Amino acid sequence: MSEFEPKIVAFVCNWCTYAGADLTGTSRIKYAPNVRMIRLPCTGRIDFMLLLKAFDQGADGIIVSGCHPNDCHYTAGNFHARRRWIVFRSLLDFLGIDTRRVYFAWVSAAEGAKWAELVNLVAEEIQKLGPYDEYKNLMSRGIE
Amino acid sequence: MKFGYYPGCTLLGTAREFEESLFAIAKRIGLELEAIPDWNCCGATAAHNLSHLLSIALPARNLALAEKSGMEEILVPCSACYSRLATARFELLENENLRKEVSELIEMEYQGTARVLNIIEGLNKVIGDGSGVKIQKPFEHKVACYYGCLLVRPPKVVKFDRAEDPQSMDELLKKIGATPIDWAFKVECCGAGFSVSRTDLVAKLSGRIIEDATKRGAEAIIVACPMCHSNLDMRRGEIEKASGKKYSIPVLYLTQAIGLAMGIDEKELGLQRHLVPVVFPEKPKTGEGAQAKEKATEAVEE
Amino acid sequence: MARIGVFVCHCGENIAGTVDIAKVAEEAGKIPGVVHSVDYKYMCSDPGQSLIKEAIKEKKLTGVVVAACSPRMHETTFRRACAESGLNPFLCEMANIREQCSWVHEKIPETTEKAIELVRIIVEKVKRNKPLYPIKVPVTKTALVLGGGIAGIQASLDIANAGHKVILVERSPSIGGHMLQLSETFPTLDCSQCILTPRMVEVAQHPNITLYTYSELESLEGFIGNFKVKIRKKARGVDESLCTGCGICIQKCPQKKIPSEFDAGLGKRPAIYVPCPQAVPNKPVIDKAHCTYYLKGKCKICEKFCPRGAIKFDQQDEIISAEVGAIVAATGYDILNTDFFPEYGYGKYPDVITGLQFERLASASGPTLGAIKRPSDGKEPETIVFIACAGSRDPAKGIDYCSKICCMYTAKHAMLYKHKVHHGRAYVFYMDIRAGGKMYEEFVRRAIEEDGAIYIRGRVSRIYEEDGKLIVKGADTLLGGQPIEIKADMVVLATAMVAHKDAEELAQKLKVSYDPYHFLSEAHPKLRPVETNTAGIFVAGACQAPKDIPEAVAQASGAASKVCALFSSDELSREPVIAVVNRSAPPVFSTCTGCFLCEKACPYQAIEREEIRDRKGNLIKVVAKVNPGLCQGCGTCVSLCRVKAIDLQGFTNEQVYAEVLAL
Amino acid sequence: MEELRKKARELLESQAVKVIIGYGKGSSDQARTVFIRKPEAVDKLIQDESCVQNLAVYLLKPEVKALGKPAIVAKPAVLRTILQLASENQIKDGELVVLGISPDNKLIEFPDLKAVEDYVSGLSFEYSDADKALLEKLEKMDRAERFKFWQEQFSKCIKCYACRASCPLCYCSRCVVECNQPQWIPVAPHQVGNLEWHIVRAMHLAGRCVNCGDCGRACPVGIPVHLLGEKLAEEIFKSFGLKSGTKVQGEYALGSWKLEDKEDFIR
Repeated sequence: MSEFEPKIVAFVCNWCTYAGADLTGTSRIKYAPNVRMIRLPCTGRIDFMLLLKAFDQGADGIIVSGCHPNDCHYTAGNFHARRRWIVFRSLLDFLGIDTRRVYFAWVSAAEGAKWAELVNLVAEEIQKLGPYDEYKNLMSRGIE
Repeated sequence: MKFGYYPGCTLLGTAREFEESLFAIAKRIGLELEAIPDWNCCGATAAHNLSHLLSIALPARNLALAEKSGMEEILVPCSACYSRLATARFELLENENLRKEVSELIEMEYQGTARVLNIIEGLNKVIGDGSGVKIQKPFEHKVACYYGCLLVRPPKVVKFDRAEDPQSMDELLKKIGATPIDWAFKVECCGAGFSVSRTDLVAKLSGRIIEDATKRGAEAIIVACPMCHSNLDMRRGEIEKASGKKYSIPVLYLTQAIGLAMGIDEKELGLQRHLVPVVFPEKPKTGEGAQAKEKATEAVEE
Repeated sequence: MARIGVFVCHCGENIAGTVDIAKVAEEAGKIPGVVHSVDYKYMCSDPGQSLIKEAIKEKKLTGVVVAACSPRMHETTFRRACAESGLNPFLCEMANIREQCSWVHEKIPETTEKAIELVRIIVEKVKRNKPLYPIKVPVTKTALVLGGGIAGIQASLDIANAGHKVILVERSPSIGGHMLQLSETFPTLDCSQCILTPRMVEVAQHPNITLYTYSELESLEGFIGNFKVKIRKKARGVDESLCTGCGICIQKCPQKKIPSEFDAGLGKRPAIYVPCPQAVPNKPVIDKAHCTYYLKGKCKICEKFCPRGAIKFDQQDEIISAEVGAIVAATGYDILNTDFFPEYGYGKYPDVITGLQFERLASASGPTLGAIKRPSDGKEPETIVFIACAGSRDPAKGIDYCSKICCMYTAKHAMLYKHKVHHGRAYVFYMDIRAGGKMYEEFVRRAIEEDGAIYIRGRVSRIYEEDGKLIVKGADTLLGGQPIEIKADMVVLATAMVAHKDAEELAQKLKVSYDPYHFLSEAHPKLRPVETNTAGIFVAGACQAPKDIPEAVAQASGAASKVCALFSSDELSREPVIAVVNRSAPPVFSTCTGCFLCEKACPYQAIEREEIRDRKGNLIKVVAKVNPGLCQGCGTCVSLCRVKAIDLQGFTNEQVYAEVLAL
Repeated sequence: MEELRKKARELLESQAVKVIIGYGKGSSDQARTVFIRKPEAVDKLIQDESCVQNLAVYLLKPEVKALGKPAIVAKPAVLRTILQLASENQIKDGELVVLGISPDNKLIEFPDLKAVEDYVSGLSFEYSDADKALLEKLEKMDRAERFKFWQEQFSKCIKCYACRASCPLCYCSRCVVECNQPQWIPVAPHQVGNLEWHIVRAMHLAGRCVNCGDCGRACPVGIPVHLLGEKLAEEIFKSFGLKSGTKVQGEYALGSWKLEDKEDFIR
């Protein structure tokens, strides 16, 4: 592999991060094109299974992002999400899954620049880590 | 009970009687004080005017040393030292970057487990419920409790008592038989910041404190701060010169007042070090033997 | 089989400048299920929309994907276009290839690749979209107004005058609120009672308004358009239907030394009382905490003298149930607890009073009949010091905010004092003068320039008594920070306005959010100032934040117009993006296991319990059910549900899963 | 043991309950479950170290429910399960009789579930020494080693779902693995499917699992699946101060939140 281009999947809430990423666009701030966004109403809606499925689909890095605490459009969805992530991260780490590849962030509707910085940072870091072969290899191994 | 102990420079110098009286009562109420090994200047007065970092790093080193030797509570009798240590602790816990910067500077980590107690807090922990202290000669005087500026301020840092109308020393003094007066100068400025450069201001500011205490019938001013003490006691001459009045009201550290109530010898409490003699006005004989006799003894000793 | 149409927009050069549009359209056409894929310069233009509408008909499309700007920009536009062509609008989605693609990347092949993938993701979603229909909720056209101060009165009258029923609940024995206590009002100095009492009478006589005084909200259930409330009507000890308000009982009551709440403690009242002569309703209540009969078991003098036999000592609290469609919270404010500033000696020195107490002193109906007299000895004060920001703008003590009205009423107080005591001296200590408002700045200037109030910019550090005078120590920060000392006869504190002590409890009953100071929160600080984040509940007046009379009235009218708008149709229509719990054929009925762990997680308390019974009425199981009126569609419950029994319409598991699999 | 049999006989004779769910002698060294419906059969009940299974797993089974009101022999882990099931609205006060067995094999009677809660609050629950050692060993490994360890374990998984069947909290009417629209988890014993199955199970039990250890014991190929529950219970207690199965109205860690929950991992 000459030049590894990481595949990054972002799960974002509609009201803050998706709007923030729109602002990145209207502000014409450039960032790495490797990211694919999945829009959900709220971080509370982001099922942990979706993250696993993204790895299944060959994602090298994942971004999960929503409203800052107290900014949630639904008042508390992000607080529920935060708890879920604390537990989920702990489990992934215990199973030896590379949690460095899962980025959690609060990006508000006003933080267009932060969104661009975040994507660039993730792209750069995942570039350094290389493709997530460990997980991808599991896909190719069927019944042994 | 055992506390870590930070004497600071004043308690070894001009306020030697503060330490003497503290030690005198400590050993009688079962309070063990262990000085922080290799303690250094708290940085009061000068450091925070020159360098914010230095003003935090100096006390931080003391805190870190205390923590290293396993102290959880450090008694800091001098209000100025207390203020510096408490401020440093507050800022270090609030600001992670500062904590890193300071820990590099002092080459030690401070986790925040070692906490700072002022003299009232410390004594309250030991004798606050009235037990553990044997009152031999109740301190039956009208007293003006003078807290000064640093003990209760700023409230978000010290989180101690009501900043504008503190009560804790009054409560403690009631326990030894004293009657605290209600007055408005509890936390007024004594002029300590100008104690060297503008003694005329000190005379004016401290003078008003003494005037009000006297006018409201106090027989003694009780302090918890060496700076307050030196201004109210040592500057008495200048105060009198500025106001043209004579004031005989003595100024005692609260540890001295407690010591007297416990029947400890005046010398042990360092009363002789004061410039204003510790003399209380003769009480009209009420026929209550004990009280009258106590006053009599005191008079003789003077 | 899905028949999806993909419409790729150039947005002029905005998208086409960096993305190879033709390639996107071509690749989109290859996605299974896509039967139509075209591009156009401006999809949102009329001809662009026509392209979509025609294709829906001609190609019998079952779904539409518009690859263009952000759905936050034009989703509504394209969904409407689809609807006009007979396609359910929720079968249309947008792929955001502008804000999140062409505008943020360079003109490189990867950008086009990304655009194609974004389209693929949305196509896979749309294949699984289901037609959705707006949710209809019936509306009960009665409003509940909580609080009978000026805001509550205004809101009630506005709604009632629009022809809707109103239930007005006031906690104290009379409506009128704090405004009734005021002497004159700034900046016109018209008498507060003179302008307010006609409104109070109007409320009492309005055929559309049911007034419950001495009553409180007990509980609230339900949702917008369909609230069920319980109101506790506290026992007055007086039968209102019999009482004529003659007032004999009040005169005869032997207990006369109770500090009057209405006079802010400066006057006295008996145990059976009306707060003031203008009270509405003019029916007394018995103060059980002070009445000799309730305390000692005998007296009953009022009962003996009542010509109508209206005194009912055994009256019990009554719970009144009602159904309402909307609620206006107008519960007002309190003034700061007086032990907040011991340095000012409030409570210790009788001549240190609050602004509200000064209002009563200055009021013609007050305890001194409008003469300015010190509470301690009844003497006319020669010097009064007014302290603005007494508690407000003091972050060290926890009240960060500005109470907003104090600058104005302090100027008014100084003015009223000078009008009554011409030779008197009025000093005002202030931090800043905030006189933003029509004729406000002019009013303050008048107090200073014409009436000679002496304004000192600085804080007061301490007040103490010496030789019968109040020594006010402060600083004049305009004159080089000089300490200043004033010997005053009276001190008036412009005490901070704070939320009611039980505002938090009220907020929890209403399930609306509140700020750290316990003021009720509006839904948006700028654009939705009278709504709360609970649909159907509105705020008016100082329960939301400190405000003066004109602002409170304006907000009340705003809230009233929102209520009227809500009542303008018989049904409410809501976006169908809500959660639903699945239902299936017996014997399963629903895969919901009834663990109800979702119940507590729901931020809107939208999860209810439904009992499933067989034909004989035997309980088979209890399962969750989402109340479509309350659910806002966050989907927190969906991620929580282990059996996947709850799903979110518009973002179903199937849809989102397909999106991920399209990556 | 005699105490228990006596109580069981009383309950059956007085018709207070219809069935006693308890332990009887098994064919191996592990006791098996018995359902005693007649007073004369109570002597089949045993109570000793061989009784390890979490009997609460039967409480929600329709076949067992059909027998009528049960009494259940409940060692501490079962008591916690009962509390957890109560806080999940699966059982209510009065629907069963709890015959508590203290850690030193004494019978404890509970008038209601609140009494169970009070009793449980006084107990301490420790992981077994073997589990503690293994947890410690795993935590000391670096991430890649841990990954390897679990992959080796999961590669043995045959998706028999014995872990699920043995779990009293796996009572879903349709398990998520059986959902096929969408098919969240590949059903075949595929490496990824196996990993995802165990992640899903652990997440679904996070904040609910009472660490009875039955899933680990039930696994025919010896995967220590119960460690996942133990690890997450630790994390949840450390992060949120919550412990499942200790309250009749317990707070579900993933269904609640606090403003001060940690977020040092969120940018």
